[in-house]
Amino acid sequence: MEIALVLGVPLAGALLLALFGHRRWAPEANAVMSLGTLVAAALLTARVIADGPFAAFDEQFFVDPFNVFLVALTAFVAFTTTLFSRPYMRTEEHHKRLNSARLRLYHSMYQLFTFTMLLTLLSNNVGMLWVAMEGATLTTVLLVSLYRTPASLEAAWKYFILCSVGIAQALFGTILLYFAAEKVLGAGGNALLWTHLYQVRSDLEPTVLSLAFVFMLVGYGTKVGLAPLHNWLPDAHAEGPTPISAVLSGLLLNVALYAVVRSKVLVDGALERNFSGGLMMGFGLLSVVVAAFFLSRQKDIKRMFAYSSIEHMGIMTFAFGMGGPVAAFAGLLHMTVHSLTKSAIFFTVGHASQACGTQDMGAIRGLIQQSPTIGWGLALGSLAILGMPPFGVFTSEFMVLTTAMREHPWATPFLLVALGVAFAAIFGKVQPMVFGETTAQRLPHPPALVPVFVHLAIVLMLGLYIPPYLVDWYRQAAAFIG
Amino acid sequence: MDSPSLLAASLAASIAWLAIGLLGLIPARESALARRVLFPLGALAGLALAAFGAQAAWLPSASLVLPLGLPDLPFHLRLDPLAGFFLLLLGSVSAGVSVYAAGYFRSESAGRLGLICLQYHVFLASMAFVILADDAYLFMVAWETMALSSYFLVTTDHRLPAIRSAGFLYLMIAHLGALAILLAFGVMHGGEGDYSFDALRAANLSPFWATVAFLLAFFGFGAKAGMIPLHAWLPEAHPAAPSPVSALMSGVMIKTAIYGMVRVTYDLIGGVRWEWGMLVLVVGAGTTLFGVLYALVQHDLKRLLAYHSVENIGIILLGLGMSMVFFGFGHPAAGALGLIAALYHTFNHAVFKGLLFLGAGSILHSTGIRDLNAMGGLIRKMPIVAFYFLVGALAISALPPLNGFVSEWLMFQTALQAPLLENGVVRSLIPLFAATLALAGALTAMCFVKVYGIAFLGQPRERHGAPPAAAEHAGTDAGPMERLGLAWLAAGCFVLGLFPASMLLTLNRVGASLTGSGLSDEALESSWLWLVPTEPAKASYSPIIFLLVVVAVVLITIRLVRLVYHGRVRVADPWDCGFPEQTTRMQDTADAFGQAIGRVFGPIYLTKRHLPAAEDAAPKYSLRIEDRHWHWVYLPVARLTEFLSEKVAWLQRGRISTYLLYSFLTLIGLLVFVR
Amino acid sequence: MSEPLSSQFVNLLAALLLLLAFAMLSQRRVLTLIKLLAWQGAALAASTAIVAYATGQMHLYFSAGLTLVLKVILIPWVLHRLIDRLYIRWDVETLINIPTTMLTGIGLAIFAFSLATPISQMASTITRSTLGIALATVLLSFLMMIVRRKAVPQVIGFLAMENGLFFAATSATYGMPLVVELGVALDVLVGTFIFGIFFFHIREQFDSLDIRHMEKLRED
Amino acid sequence: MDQAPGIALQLLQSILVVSAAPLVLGWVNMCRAWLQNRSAPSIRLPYYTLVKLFHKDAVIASTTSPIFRVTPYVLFGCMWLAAGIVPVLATDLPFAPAADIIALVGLFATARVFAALAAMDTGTSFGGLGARREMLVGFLAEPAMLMTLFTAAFISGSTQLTTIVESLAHREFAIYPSLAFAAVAFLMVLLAENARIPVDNPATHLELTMLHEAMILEYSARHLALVEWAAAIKLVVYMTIGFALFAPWGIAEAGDWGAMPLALAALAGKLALAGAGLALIETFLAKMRLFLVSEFLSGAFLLAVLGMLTHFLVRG
Repeated sequence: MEIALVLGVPLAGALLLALFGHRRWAPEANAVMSLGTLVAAALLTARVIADGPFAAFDEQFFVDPFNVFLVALTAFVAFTTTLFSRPYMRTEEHHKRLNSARLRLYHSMYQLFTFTMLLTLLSNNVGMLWVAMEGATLTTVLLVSLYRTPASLEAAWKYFILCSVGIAQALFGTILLYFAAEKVLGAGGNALLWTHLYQVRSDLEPTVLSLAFVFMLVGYGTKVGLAPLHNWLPDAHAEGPTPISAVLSGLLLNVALYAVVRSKVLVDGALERNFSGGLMMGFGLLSVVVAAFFLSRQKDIKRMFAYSSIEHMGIMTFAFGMGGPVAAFAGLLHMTVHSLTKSAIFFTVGHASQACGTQDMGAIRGLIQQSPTIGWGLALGSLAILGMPPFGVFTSEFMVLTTAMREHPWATPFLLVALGVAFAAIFGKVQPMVFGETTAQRLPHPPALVPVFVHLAIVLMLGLYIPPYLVDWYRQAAAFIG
Repeated sequence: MDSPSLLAASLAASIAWLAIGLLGLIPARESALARRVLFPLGALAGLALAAFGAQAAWLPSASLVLPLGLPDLPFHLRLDPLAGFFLLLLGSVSAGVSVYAAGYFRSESAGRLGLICLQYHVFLASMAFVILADDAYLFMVAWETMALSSYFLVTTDHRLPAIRSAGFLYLMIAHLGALAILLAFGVMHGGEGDYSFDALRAANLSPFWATVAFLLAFFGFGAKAGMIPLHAWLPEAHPAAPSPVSALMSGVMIKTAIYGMVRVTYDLIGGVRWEWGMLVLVVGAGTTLFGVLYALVQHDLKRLLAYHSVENIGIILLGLGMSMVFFGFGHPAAGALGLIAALYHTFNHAVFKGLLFLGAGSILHSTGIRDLNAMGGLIRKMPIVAFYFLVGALAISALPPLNGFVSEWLMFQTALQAPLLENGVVRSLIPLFAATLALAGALTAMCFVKVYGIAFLGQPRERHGAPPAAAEHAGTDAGPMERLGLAWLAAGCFVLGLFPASMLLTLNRVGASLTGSGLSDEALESSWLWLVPTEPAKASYSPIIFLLVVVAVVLITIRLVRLVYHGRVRVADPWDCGFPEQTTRMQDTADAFGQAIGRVFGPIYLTKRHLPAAEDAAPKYSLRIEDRHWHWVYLPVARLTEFLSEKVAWLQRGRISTYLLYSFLTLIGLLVFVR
Repeated sequence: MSEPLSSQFVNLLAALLLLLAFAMLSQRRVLTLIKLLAWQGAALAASTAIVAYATGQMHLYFSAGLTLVLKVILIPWVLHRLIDRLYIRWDVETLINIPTTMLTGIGLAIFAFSLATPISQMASTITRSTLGIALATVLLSFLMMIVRRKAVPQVIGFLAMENGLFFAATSATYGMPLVVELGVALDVLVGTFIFGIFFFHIREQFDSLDIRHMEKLRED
Repeated sequence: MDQAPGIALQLLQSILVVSAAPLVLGWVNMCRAWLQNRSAPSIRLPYYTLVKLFHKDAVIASTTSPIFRVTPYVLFGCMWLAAGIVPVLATDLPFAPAADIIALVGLFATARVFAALAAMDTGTSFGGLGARREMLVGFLAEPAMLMTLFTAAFISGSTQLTTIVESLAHREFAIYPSLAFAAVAFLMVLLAENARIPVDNPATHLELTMLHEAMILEYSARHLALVEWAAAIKLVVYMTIGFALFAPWGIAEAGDWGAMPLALAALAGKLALAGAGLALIETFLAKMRLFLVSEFLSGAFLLAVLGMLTHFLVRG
């Protein structure tokens, strides 16, 4: 029931806004629908906490600690993003960068995008998971090109082609998985149901599964943004509207990583050696290092934070690759805090670039003077994302680094160099934007900074104290990821 | 109080700091709240903390676990003698600085002062938590919070580009160091994911991993302490910060790095090796000499003081290094002496460097200048500051009977234990480090003659024809709160200098609790008047008697002179060998004072000199001395990073076919790998 | 002949599929490319139908019908309309010359066969020997996307890749569960429409569908 | 009060050094005059000078602060104290443990710092110049002195001068190569610290060369008298330190009052010899360029460190 609600509300929202998305009250409606989704997700979460994992609708959907936590996170960030998008999109309209027809597309697609992400997370059918994931690409590709500028079109085209091709590989992987499962579970719908696959995972054919994992890793990994499959990511983040960058970075990447981790769990059951873990660690490490060195070359503020997302997805992938209760816990925590922090950063970045009229970091100066909240938001957010305690990003990095030092000491020099370079790059660019003499103008609509500080407050809290129920939640999910 | 309640009280004092900081955010129309109430309250909390710490040094250790932090690793707190000693340092120095700050920030607007108040007290509290932390996570959180809050304090005047870049450099190096420390904790792990210090202590490391852990920790803490070549942030950040903050950073914050080094090396890793000690000694000697030599050629007062902090960190490292060598070779009594000397110097430096930075702050506040070349004759405008500054200057120059001398004396005594060592090479090297220390001490004296002579004595200097800035602006001496802060720290210089025996006993207890061995019984039995590191026949020093005799002799002299002398005095213009037309521009400048040293130690400096030509209509002489480490370490690293990032950018050439090719090749590569 | 007739038919159609993939790789004209795509779809539909007949699986009939409607009729028609509207009939340029591409393609096909052989031996389906061909088709389409310089052939390559995937599904496992097939088909359809929209937007902005114009976003 | 004789001795010894210091200075000047074929002034000339200065009116520069007026007393007091610490006649000095060789060096450093500060206090070009040069000499001389003392400390295992003397005087005769190095270094330091040729020329006020004299240009009358007197004491103290380290024969032991006359005679003899030697050096050497001074003193520092190393290398 709650599942239907979680999926139904955004779908209804998409329909509603497809009809009325150009009205004056559309931004509010968007926020209300997202709030509805959040409430539904909260109900779902409450039920999982009370009753434990369950499946529904002929086992096509299921909820366990792993995905319910992502559902809650997704619904929450999707909601706060609508709060941010309200003044942001109005300002964009005010600046004549968008017209009402585009806004209708935007609002409708935003809801549909939320829907596809939630569908990906909740789907028990590995095939449907693929379908929903491709759906997420389709819904966002038009949002990336919303401004219809040459750059945005180029970005959207690359996003579309690369992700579609990538995800086609994941379909091949899914077919191979089905092929292996069919032998154990018999033909038909059950052989693609994750809950069933999980139960028989040790009986699945290892050769096939290792091949399947390669295809799925390349496929979903493209969406995660793992180097060298990441090339679409900075373009799409930089050229789309900022709320979309926020949800892409904060949510979509998580969802894609979720798919990778789900595949990994199955493969680990079938294979003796830590095949999938090794691959993920390799890709994770490569992404971290590559992204770090890219960071220092950036001029566009959103592009820079997009690379930072690649870096952090690399850290998570590395953490999940290492496996074990601590690393998996760290990976999950990092998903949470990265999602919250990065979206908060994009909120402030959005307002900052509107206030200065550009995304060029060389022209954004002295935010703290024009608007202390934007300035502090950006400064604290950046410091948080760079792993400065007492923010929660540090917590997970602490666990990842210490575990790595214990189990894979060879990897730590790379991490050390990458984190250092990333720090120099991002902080060196953020500091002059925040401090100094200002170039910012007053915004026509007061910026929505409540979401920023709510996100940062949660991240701060997670750095100092993780509530017990959240710990249980992470632990159960981590135990299951292994 | 017993030790658990002391720990709880210390925790309460630290939390009080946090609370005071938050109170600063209360919107106020005037800055009076923060100035009149909050900063003095912070000083009281500091005093309380110092009292708790002093008691804790004599009690068994106590621990506490807070229900915060990681699920597997809640916040552990522990108050043992070492932590007690550093709390004493933090509390007592910060008390003086807070009182001073209450007077110093008088011209800030309310909003800004509120923010400063928050950052300042968070900074203090985080230092307290660094000292109290008993697990890797809380330690790191407090450590980085300390860096972060001090970064914001450094960039208080963020409109100046130089201050921004100083802040950036500071936080950058601090963060790199923190990562190294984090990895050091990672190496020291004891069991699955348990990073409480108890677990780290229990962990049994192989010599290789113990050395890796030590090197990482040494790098990480060294970055914060300001040892070469990681010191570059220090002379940039300390001048940039408001003076009370500089005093805290130089006085206390870099000492937390010493705390970390001692904690990790002696306590957590344990089993100190003499090779580590040699490394520390070599780095320490380099840091000492380099710091003082660069200090000598500075003309920005706060920058000069910052380079002296580098030097003093080097001196502390020399003490630590000698201690480690002695422990490594199995001479615990001499090792304990070295540790005591290092810790004593840590405290001393905190007190006199705090005092000097506050004095510099008063000058800056009163005259608006930091450039020594523009100062002069301040002793007449601000006699009280001049007096306290003199105390600080004499103390840092290691002149008896003030406190700087005591710790250097202890260092020399440690070095004189060298004949105990069996290894011939090490044995003959230790005296070399003592020679370094002696040289540095004499150079420091030279430098402070320069500082004091140029800033406070003589006449106000003209600068490029403009009216003497110092004379024009300097109207006022420090206000009452500022005076109180200065007096507190100056008193500290005297107390630590005149009553070293009780401090020695306290530190002996600290060392014994860490290493299980202390000084010989003979050393401990001597009375409070005498400082006896080994046995009375070998070495002793009694500052009180020393001072009394000096004072007595001077008084007798004055009395005797009075007997024969009639007492007539005439005041006249200076004679100056009979040269006519004296102007104030003919006085020595700071640059001139450093120039001789620049010549003697030429190759150490990167000197850029511009000499005017003979027929130049408007002759101009300029001299810029740069830190060679920029060219040796920092710029190559920056260039390497840039080079690599250029190469990496090649991945992203904008062509979609290439991107598809990457995916394709990745896929094919992995498939080949799987087969 | 130990293998049943249906199996032989399927093998024949698989060979045709591979041949078509190679043909597409070497084809320079857009219109012919679309025709080849339609033919590929037809072969796919036919083989699915034969498998359905041979195994009596009803959902495969449905799948065959879906393929026929979507890939033989609807999508080629849409593409036709598009290039009519956009006036792009001219020859297709490639980045690498065609013989080199073909040689690479042959290498890929061999690689795909060697990769698929151990797996197809585990399969129990009558069509198992065609898995290698399916993989080869996927990889060849991938190669085609890499070497093409214009937007439309790239999309055609993508659609050909989808064909290969469908073929893989039928050959290895007699097709995916129906709901998944439907979902995938929906995605492909929506994707094609979005591609269509994109063609217009790109054309509007760049006056050309040459993707060389879209190399501005880069690190320099 | 078994320490009473010790205290009395200590007082006696320090008063002896203080009062005899101008005499030694006079002796050195006399010897030098003889060596230079001049007719010698009276050996009591320094006393006459002091008396004369004490009776003049003091002139104080208007630009100075109290530091300027305090410094002569501080200098004098420091030197007096030093005279009390060094075992000149006997090793039985109850106050000696209050300050060992390190403190002694610290005492000299304090005096130097005050002298330099007072010089800068005048705000004149020569004052600053003198202070700078003095510190330039000091920063090398001071560690060299310390290292010299350390060599002796390593040999005797103590930093107490009294213990060092007892230990050195009572060891069976042995040649210490390390002490030879130390002795040369000490001699160089002595010349530099007491503003003697070749480092400085106490007899000139030539602005290009003067070091010590440049610092005290503004002093007059009683202040000047105290400064000059302190300088004379310093010379004697340095000489007696040298005797204690390198020629400790004849210094009376604790409680041995009978040896006192002998000690007094030995001291007089040694001072006379040393004064003559000093005059000889000053006659044969010429003053160095300022920047050669730093090389000269680096040499002293190096020799002192070498002496210390030699101690370890030779021992084992």
